[in-house]
Amino acid sequence: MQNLLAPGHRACAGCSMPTVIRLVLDAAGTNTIVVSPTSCLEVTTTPFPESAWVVPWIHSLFENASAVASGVEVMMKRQCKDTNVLVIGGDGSTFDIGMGSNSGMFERGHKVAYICYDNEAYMNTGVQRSGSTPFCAHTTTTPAGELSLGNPRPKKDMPAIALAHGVPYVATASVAYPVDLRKKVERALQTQGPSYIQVNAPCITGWTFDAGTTIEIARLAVETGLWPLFEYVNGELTEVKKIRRIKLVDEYLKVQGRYKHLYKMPGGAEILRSIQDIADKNIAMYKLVD
Amino acid sequence: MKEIRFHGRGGQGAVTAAELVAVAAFEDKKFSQAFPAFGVERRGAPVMAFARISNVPIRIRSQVYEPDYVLVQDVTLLDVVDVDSGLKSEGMIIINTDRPTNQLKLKTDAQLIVLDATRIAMEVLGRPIVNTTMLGAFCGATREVSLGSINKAIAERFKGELGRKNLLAIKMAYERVST
Amino acid sequence: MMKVVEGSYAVAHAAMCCSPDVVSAYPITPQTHIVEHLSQLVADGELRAEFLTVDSEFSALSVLVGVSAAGGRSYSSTTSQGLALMYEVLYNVSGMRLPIVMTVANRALSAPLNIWNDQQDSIGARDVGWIQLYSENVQEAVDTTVQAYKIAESLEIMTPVMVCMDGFILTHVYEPVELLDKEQVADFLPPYRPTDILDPQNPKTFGAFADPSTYTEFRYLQYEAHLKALSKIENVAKEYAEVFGRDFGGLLDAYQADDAEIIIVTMGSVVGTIKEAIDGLRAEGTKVGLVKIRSYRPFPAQALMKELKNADVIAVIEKDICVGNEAALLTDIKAAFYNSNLRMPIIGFAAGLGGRDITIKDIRKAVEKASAARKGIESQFEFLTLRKEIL
Amino acid sequence: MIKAGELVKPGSTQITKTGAWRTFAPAVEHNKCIKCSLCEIYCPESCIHQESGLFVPDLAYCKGCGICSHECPSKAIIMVLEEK
Repeated sequence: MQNLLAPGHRACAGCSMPTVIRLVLDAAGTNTIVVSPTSCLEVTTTPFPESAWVVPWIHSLFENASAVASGVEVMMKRQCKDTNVLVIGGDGSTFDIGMGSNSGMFERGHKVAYICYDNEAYMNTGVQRSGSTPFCAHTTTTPAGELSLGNPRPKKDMPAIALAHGVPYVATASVAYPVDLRKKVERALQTQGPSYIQVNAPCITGWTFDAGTTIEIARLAVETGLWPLFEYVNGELTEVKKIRRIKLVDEYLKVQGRYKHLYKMPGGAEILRSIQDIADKNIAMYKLVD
Repeated sequence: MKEIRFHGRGGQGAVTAAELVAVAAFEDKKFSQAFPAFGVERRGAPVMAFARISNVPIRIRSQVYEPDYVLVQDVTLLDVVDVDSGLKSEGMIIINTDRPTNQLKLKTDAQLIVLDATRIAMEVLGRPIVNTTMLGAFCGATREVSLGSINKAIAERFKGELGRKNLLAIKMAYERVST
Repeated sequence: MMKVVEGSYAVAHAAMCCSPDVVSAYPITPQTHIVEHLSQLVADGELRAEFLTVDSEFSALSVLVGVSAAGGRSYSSTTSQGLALMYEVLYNVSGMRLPIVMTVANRALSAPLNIWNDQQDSIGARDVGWIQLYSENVQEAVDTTVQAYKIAESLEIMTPVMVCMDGFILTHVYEPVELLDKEQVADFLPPYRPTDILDPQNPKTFGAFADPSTYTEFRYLQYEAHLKALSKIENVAKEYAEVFGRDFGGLLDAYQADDAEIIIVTMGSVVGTIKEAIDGLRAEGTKVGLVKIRSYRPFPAQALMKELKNADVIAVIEKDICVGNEAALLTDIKAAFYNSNLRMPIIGFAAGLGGRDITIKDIRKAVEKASAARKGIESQFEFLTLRKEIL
Repeated sequence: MIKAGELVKPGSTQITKTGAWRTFAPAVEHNKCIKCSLCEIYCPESCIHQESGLFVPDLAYCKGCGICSHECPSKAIIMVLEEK
């Protein structure tokens, strides 16, 4: 495996994000330029005067990575360079603040592969809710309390938004499935036009789970049906990762601190059942089980 | 320096008329300036544009308050706008109308020229767009810009058949006010 | 060749002559004509550039971040709310030392909504690290566009430039303009050759984050680049004058200022009207002069002091208001003079806000007040034309 | 030394030895290793490398997160409290 992300970066011990980046870069290779929004990724990999990035990398702002990448892509095309242009950003910039510039980049059809490492909250600022935060997860701005069972809204369906723009390659992936992730990055980079890959990326600090279990948590998200692995090419569902033995969401939820209130508080059991409903719906919709 | 104010309705080409005067004056080796009274007016609303012609470079950028000439492209504007406001008494106002002059209720002592530019425009262009026709009248009545230069400006702005028709409309208006 | 054209066309034509790789644009009045003309120039094959229609002004400038970092020359244009929406990117561009050139078609800010000219938009962005050059007429906006690239891209400066021109008054005026010759511009303006670009052959990290141990030095270097720009702006203007035969001043320009007792200081298109007013006042025996500020950032404090030192009184007329204090240029001039031995009264006027016309009569009023201030300042700042009846 | 305003060189975080963050260190029992390379793939620190066919963590950078140990299908890596 090529090491295109150098060690010495400042990500938390047990963070999945560097692994996601390593896998993405391994698939993309050195002829690649990466644009990143403000994020954990940015502050942990580029503390001046150091950088963990072995490929050219640029950070501008929180909400403009897609626009910056559009500019880079146009310049590559203009110079007849066949260089991969990637955005690698978190869910906050992808789902929320960067939505306008993402929409513009998608709609203008730039050949940019957008990789969202989705840790389901604003982790860089201390675990605040984002549009990606799942139903009833605890964050520091959707805390559990007498009148609250955590985030009251379901997770925003970002792949559907990308699909609605006519993005020709849209996929979900998981840090726990490196072969699948790499393959999807390769396909995204072969796509003539924009592509979007949303990678489940557990955050040890924000989700609170036992040290060493990062990848297992990500695997459980897939195995419970809460994070279906799919691929859309030109708007058609072309591939779904089947689950050999489906697990109950309980296995995934009970090992994470962000859901622990659901096991203690009145009304929690009902919420747990509706989270199971979300998984069941995914299982049916994507035919996750043969 | 001569200052001109154009009154029209949005879509009637008052701004284009001002621009064409500036282009023609420059063609006559004079300095010129043209600009709209910038607004958010839409098609049909009263609009204004201004032009200046001078033998020396023009520096002033304020609007025209005491014009030497006023061109009114639509007589109905007289009911809603003080078209002769600030018009110099030795100046001239040219109005597109078929109303008798005694019904125009102007306050100015300046010379009044009327012509039915709409009729000319309808005859020649087949549309009631009078801005170029009015330029013919302006040219004939004031001689501030030469007919040749106006024609050149028109030919550059409107190509082909449309340009030819506009030139004809200008010529008709020019002759009407000149005689 | 001199031609009567619209200001927006002239500036679009000038931008074209600078051969940008990419133009990005989001429509906003009164900037629209500039980018419309540019898109037509691209459509007609006269400008071989990529023209991107983006989702917002924020994205318009962000796209150029990518272009510039990838080694391209870029251009955009905006105004008012659009400039405000770019605010975050403005800091980012200057901090990353990307030599982007952007025309600001100066316009008032909402609320209340107003599309007409004043300069509150760019004045509000005076501290973002961009060089700001203001234009007196269309020709100056044209010439300054070319100069702006030369200043911005010189390796000791590497700082973005806003070319400010009054919205409508200059963008929508038709007047005689010497349109530039593309080859002549190419001779004057060397191709953009940055030392570092986004390049897989030589990978570099752009936009790393700097903690308290290094951030200050980044800002110091920007501050230093602006100091260097003071002479660069002068030199480029001189060089331009030699090649193109036109000179609108470097950091500033003066009119009838040598023996003037009262000197007006201002920026932008009102300069012309003030010159007219000065000629009238001079004919009546009032010794009035004008100093036009071309470069507002970097602020030409030394040059100003030199130009204003013999005046009895200084009257600043500007199209902005810093609510809560006074107006920007007034404060800057007073600040520049405080530690000098110059002690003439300096008074200021906010004028032309939201497109209010500034007439020769208004200028005369300001001069009268300035003249009276010689005997003692009554008010050091006021609104020049205030309709008290609707207050 | 890189001066302020200069661009950062690729991979330069390597000057920072994040191994100091560690409480537990991975210990590899190479005889149990099935060479699946999952430890190398999953390591967030890019610090497990093959050396003469053996997977070895670079303790200069290893933060001791334990992912390699947890994911090792043959339980060849155990986390041990480090004496410092």
